[in-house]
Amino acid sequence: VTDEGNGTGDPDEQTIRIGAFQPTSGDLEYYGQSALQGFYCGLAYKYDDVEPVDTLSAGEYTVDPADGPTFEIILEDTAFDPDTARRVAEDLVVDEDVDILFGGTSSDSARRVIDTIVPETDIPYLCGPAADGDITVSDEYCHERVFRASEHTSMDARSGARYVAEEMDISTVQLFGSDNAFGRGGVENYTAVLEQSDDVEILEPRFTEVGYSEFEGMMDEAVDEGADAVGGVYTFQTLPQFIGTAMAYDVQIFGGFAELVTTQVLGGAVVEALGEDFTAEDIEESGLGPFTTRYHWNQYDNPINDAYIDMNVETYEQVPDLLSAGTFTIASALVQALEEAEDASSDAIIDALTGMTVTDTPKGENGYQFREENNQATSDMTVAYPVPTSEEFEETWDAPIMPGEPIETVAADEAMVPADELGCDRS
Amino acid sequence: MSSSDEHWIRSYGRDQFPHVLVVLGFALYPILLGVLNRTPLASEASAFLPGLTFMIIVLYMGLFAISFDFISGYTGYLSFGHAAFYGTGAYFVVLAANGQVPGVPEGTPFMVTMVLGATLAFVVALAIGAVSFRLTGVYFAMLTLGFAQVMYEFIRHWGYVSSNPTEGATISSGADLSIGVPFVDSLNFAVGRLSGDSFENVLGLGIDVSATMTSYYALGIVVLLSYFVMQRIIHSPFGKVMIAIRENEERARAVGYNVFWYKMGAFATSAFFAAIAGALFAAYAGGASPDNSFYFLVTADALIMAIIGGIGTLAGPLFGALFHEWFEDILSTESDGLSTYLEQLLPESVLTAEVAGLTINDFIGTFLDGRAPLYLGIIFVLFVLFVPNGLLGSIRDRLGGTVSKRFPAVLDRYRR
Amino acid sequence: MLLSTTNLTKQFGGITAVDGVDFTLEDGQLCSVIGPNGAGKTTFFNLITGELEPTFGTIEFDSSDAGTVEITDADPATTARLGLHRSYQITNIFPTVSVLENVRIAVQAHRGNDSWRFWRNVNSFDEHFEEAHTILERIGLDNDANIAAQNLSHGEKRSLEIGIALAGDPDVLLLDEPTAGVSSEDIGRLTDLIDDVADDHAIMLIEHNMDIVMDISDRVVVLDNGELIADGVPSEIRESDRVQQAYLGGYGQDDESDEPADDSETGVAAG
Amino acid sequence: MTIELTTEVPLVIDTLERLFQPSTIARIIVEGLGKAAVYFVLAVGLTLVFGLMGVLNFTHGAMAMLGAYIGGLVMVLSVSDGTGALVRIALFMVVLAVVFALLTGFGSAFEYSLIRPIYDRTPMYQILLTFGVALILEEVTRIVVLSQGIQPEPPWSGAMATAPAAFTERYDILGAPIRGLYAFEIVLGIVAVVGVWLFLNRTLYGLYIRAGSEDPEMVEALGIDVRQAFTIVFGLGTGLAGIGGVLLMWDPLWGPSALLAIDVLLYAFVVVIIGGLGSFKGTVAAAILVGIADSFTTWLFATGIVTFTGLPELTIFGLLVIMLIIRPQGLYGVEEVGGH
Amino acid sequence: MSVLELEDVHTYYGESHVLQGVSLDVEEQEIVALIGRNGVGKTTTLRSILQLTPPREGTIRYRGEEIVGKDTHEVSNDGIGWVPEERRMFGYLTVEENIRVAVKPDDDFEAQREYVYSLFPALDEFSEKEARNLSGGQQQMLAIARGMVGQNELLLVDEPSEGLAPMIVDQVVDALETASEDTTMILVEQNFPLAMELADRFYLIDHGTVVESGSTEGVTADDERIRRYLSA
Ligand SMILES: Nc1ncnc2c1ncn2[C@@H]1O[C@H](COP(=O)(O)OP(=O)(O)OP(=O)(O)O)[C@@H](O)[C@H]1O
Ligand SMILES: Nc1ncnc2c1ncn2[C@@H]1O[C@H](COP(=O)(O)OP(=O)(O)OP(=O)(O)O)[C@@H](O)[C@H]1O
Ligand SMILES: CC(C)C[C@H](N)C(=O)O
Ligand SMILES: [Mg+2]
Ligand SMILES: [Mg+2]
Repeated sequence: VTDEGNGTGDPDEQTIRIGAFQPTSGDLEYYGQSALQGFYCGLAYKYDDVEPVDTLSAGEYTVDPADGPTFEIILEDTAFDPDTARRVAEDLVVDEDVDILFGGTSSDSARRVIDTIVPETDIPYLCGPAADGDITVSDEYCHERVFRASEHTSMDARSGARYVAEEMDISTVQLFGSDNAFGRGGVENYTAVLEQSDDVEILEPRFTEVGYSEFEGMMDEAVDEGADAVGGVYTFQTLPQFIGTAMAYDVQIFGGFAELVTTQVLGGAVVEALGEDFTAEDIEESGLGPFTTRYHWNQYDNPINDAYIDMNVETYEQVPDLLSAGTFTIASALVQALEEAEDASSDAIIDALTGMTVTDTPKGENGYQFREENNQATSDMTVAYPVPTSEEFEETWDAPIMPGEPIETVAADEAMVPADELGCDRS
Repeated sequence: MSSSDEHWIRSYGRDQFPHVLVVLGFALYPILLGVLNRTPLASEASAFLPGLTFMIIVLYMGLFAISFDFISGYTGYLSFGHAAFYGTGAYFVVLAANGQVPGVPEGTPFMVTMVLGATLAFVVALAIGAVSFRLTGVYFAMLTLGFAQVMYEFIRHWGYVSSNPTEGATISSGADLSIGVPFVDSLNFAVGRLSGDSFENVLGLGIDVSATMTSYYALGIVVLLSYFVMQRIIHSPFGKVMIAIRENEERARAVGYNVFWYKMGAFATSAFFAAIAGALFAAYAGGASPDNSFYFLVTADALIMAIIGGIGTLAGPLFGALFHEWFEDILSTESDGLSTYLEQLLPESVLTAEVAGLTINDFIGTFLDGRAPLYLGIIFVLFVLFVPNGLLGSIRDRLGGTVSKRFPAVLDRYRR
Repeated sequence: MLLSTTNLTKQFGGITAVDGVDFTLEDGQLCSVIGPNGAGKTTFFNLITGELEPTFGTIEFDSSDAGTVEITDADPATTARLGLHRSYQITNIFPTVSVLENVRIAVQAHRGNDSWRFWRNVNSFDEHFEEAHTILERIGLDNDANIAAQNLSHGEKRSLEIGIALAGDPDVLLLDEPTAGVSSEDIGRLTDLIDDVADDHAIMLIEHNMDIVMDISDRVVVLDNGELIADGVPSEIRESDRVQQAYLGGYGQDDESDEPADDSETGVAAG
Repeated sequence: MTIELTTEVPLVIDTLERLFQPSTIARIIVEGLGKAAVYFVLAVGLTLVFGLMGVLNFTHGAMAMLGAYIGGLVMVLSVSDGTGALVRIALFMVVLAVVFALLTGFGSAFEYSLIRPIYDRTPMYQILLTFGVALILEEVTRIVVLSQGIQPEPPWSGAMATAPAAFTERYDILGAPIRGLYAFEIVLGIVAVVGVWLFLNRTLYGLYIRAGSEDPEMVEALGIDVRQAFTIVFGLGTGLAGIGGVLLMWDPLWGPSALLAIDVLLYAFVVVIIGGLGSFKGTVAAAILVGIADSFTTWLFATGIVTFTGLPELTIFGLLVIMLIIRPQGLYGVEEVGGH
Repeated sequence: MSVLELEDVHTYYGESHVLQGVSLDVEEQEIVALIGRNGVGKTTTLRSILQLTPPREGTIRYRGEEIVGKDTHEVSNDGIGWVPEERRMFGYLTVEENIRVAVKPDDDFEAQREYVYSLFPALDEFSEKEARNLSGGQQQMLAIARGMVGQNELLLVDEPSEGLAPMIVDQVVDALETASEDTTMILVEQNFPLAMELADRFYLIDHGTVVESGSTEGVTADDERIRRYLSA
């Protein structure tokens, strides 16, 4: 790890090799790109004299701030495929001997890497924006060298469920989820919270294949059983079919607000149901929402966020997206760690990151804080209804709908999995 | 009678000569790469030559494709469900390594579990064959595909393999799988790029053997042995019966062959080696998932490799695999490739030059990165049209032709 | 008794192709089976070799190495290994492999477990090759040994048909119209071949070429509509009115007077 | 394995009770027929090309995919919020015609330029060629679609949105709420059956093709331009695939998506094989069988009696395996064609 | 003017040079026999005329018009019919369907079918049977029938008597003779006497070239010219 010069001494002369692996090709390249946008902006924000890297395709990039170490970023493409992710992560460690791993967009990829790569090396792995809760919640995956700033599905679920349970008058909830760790994990968390409120009944949750499209029968069943609210833990591959069907029923639909691509698709479903020129009211009446959001540009109002939005629009011609806040933060945290640490050795970085309160984050100063137990950064979440995209953002947010004003902000400690429910404890 | 003994020994020797060359080629390749990387041609090399990691894929996928060819190319029965056996081998070693296979204690040497897994596949093949060999042609192909897909669905939802079966199972760290002589540590070499063994300054020659190289050679040995076993069978009386079945099953029966059992034997054998390939893959990759083992597109890959290499020529599929992975490598950005190369080579001005509202950069991004399937499709079509007998097949034709040439006509049974 | 059938019957849907045939073949006999097209001759062969299963009736075979066995429901492979080998009316060979391999693979079939010796190279079984070559010489295709069987002309393929059947070292050889499409002059050679084979094999011969039939048969049986309507030495058959109107249609009566049957006429009413 | 099929007797009885309610039966049958209609249209093109010509056409799914996207495009461009149901249906018919014409042409060109040269080779090579072309078609489609800012993987909801409300609404049949689209699909299915039947029985093409797939040389020698016949039939097969695609465009269970390239192909194969190669009757029967089986398992899954998520896949391939085991040559296949 | 003229025709299978300059011509209404040993190129000659294996050199004129390079179906529609050796049934088609394929679309199918059945009653019996289930001889009849229903002006017949029982052979001979009243014919026949009986003229082929030709009047197999090439 610590190649010459990195051992000790003034960080400014050091070179930090960051091995990044994200999907930068194929249908889902957008995910990788928005993750990278966040990371690059995070780095650039910390130093006044550098710009964010503006190419988002695989290759080698150097960020060399005057008053900081030289960052060499080797970016490999995963094409959103776990096997490729594993292979390239391996390449990065073995062939490029990087000091730090960063990446993992699909939770499958992240978990594959944690399973097969992390145990065999001793460098820190900055995981994200993979959103599966288990990565930091279940002891199967959480690891002292794996840090995640990105918000995850359990947080969606908890903050969403809490709001549903407390603020809305519903009696019976039917939960749906994709039949994989992502879906099952999410559903578990919804259930966990909803169970606590005694005036909400939860029906046996139903799981389906990713991309399943025949929800009608199941919705009929649910309604027969008296469900007046449904939640779906799905990615964009299934969400549109699910929402599309659910909107035809007289039920409250809740879940997590997604990133641009899914929102486009979801928007499509909304247009399909409500016609071209719908209003915020139409949506609310149709029972769609409210949704929780991990981060959206218009949910937070603070100088850092403003600067970030400008920087992002400046460089990438779009507002920062759901996945970017977490990666912005992890970059910012890394820089902070290098500043705090007396040297750039893995151990030093790991020590510095552990339990760190990250100063510069899109959710405001000290907006994220790493938990000792599982190296997951805590942060606030918000709840908002989808609204038609306003003129202001037509250029920079290319979807029919966007999150409206937050109707509620869920404090970090509310949103996180309570310590006593954590599968792992490293503190 | 000695005279003709010599004769066939000599001819056997002639058979082996090309093999020697090929084996040498594979054996020296890593060294060649190493050397090239110290020359000015380094970037070209890493852009246009298959990296070692891809060569390892060539080894196990090649073996899989060979096993596929063994049944499909020589008996003419297309085994569209072959991935099922590959998957069986892969999952067996993974589960065994995690001590999840009843009766197979944790820590059983990989060599042993590999053979056990292959034997299991052998048995499974007998079961599937018993039903499927009542059919011929497309019906046989579809039935085997059917079985494989059912197994695929099963494995994807079988909670026992892991907490998250759709994603597959990984070998718990610590259980490093090594290839060599079981129970003789000095003759065992752990595979895997990270968990594998590496040797510095081997025999004091100043040569360092990385874990990757170790894996490459270790897998190579197994693949080589498997190949020779299958090659032996093809050149044996049994192999001739396989070909006779391909040529005219009815007549083969009429001259006294109980073709059913010959087909079963061939099918099970090919399943055995498919499983070996799967086991090697799982050991090297540290796990397996339904989609990279049991899924029918894995069979499709073997099919492509077999065709490109030359179906009905045992070694052909290996070259098919080489070609296939080579392409994957050049077209993927993994450890550099064409697009990375271009981006480095071409000056910024060119890259950002607009051509019909599309910069070269966009072009590369859209049409090169991760678009290997597109170009493989094109290459594949060209092969089918112009090199029908595949790489090796065509070469052998030049040399007077062997089985490969005779494959056509055979699958006429696919018409009815 | 070498081969015998009792009440052998085969029905296809409506028609009865073979109808209660009782037939016994003795050692060393050359027995021709004649009859109109569609009489059931080929079906009769198919029943004996197991290509078809009889609707009723039984078949018994006295195999040189297995003794007397009932083979009524035996499959073709079994009957072949017991020593019943046949050639086909419609050419049925291994098209894309060499003429030699066509015969060799048939030789290998009756060499016990050789075929399961997957660990040995074929080339180490010299005796297979020698036997194959002997047969190729016998059928006059030795020069074409290495060309692909499908590239033979029709007549050459007919010879190969017989070669493959011979290679099985049969106790009984069943030949289904071996001379069909063979040029008249080669018919002579082919007939000699059959005659020669007949010395050490029992043969059943389906043939529409009456000269051959009358010339080389020890015995002739006639099928008509699946029934065995006549059985005897050639001369008897030739005279039998029943056979005359069922099949021969005048053959051997008037043209007797014309010219003495000589080579030039070999092939009258043959194909 | 997560098949949580509880076997407590009461539950089984309860299941049967629920099954034998008229509403359930009605739902299973009507939906089943609707699906059957779709399956038929998807498979019939393959029956022509695969069953008759013996060319296992791997591009079939890709062609359906093209049909779906082209159809979707035309609809999206021509339909606005205001457009009434009838106009939409009329447009749909136009689209059907257009797509059919386009793909028939495309298919013929494809056959003429790429497949014709290799008929003299074994069918194997035609399989492989079409397989390669399928790869290319799918990839290119993905690139194009993506470049238009449409996700190729989840169905293209924009196109699905153009369906008239009457189709997405659900009507009460014997107490079972049934989507209007099913009726439409059943009608189109019947039209397709009749159309193809007429083609096969009122023209000699069916005969020529079957003969040609056995011995093209002989057919040529009888004065029939068998190559041209193949081109025409292959074109029609492709055109039918396109129509199938258009049908999927409005179907919430499918919708335009790059995934069609594989999904349609697999379903069509299974239907054709279950029906028996080259048998038109068989294809109809198999489509109905698969359709009903599908809607039945869907019901089982919806009611939560079976919660095994792999059920749909398992249904179709399970059906295939069982069919081939008990009746190797398929429902109406020729004995010898299947096995011995 | 002669119906068909072959001039120095050379035909190959891959590299093997099978027809090495065949020249022959056929006059209106006559039956011409091609004789020769197995494998000399008789069938290949017929295949060359039909453009199934187009000649590499030489010309073939049908009614004065060059047909080399035409498609087989065009040649066939010009009125050249074929009765192939080894029958070439469409095995999975019924007897009736086999005939249906052979009858020209614009022709009266019913009539033609009846004509065939009157020629070979055996076929009538099995009209619904798949051809592969016919006996060898029955298939041969069907093959000949197919050649006769195609409104052909020139019929190429390859070994018609193969596998036929003596009585049937007589039928076939009659059939061919009737047909020949308004059809010209090239006949390949191994049964030498039969060939001589049917044909007006003969061409003797050996090693891919015509070595003898002339009227069949009184020609027997022991005729010196013939014997030289035929007898082994
Ligand atoms: N597989 C079958 N299915 C139905 N009918 C059949 C089948 N095989 C033969 N037949 C019928 O059985 C009868 C006898 O056929 P077979 O082939 O035995 O005649 P054959 O004596 O060999 O005639 P040929 O001398 O013309 O070969 C014929 O009418 C034929 O149509
Ligand atoms: N498809 C083929 N490929 C290569 N050679 C062939 C092919 N068909 C025939 N031949 C060769 O061409 C020569 C002439 O064949 P052809 O069939 O014309 O002979 P023929 O005179 O019809 O003989 P027969 O009387 O046996 O039918 C033969 O030597 C044969 O081996
Ligand atoms: C009867 C025909 C449909 C058979 C055809 N050869 C096929 O492809 O199966
Ligand atoms: Mg017969
Ligand atoms: Mg011939």
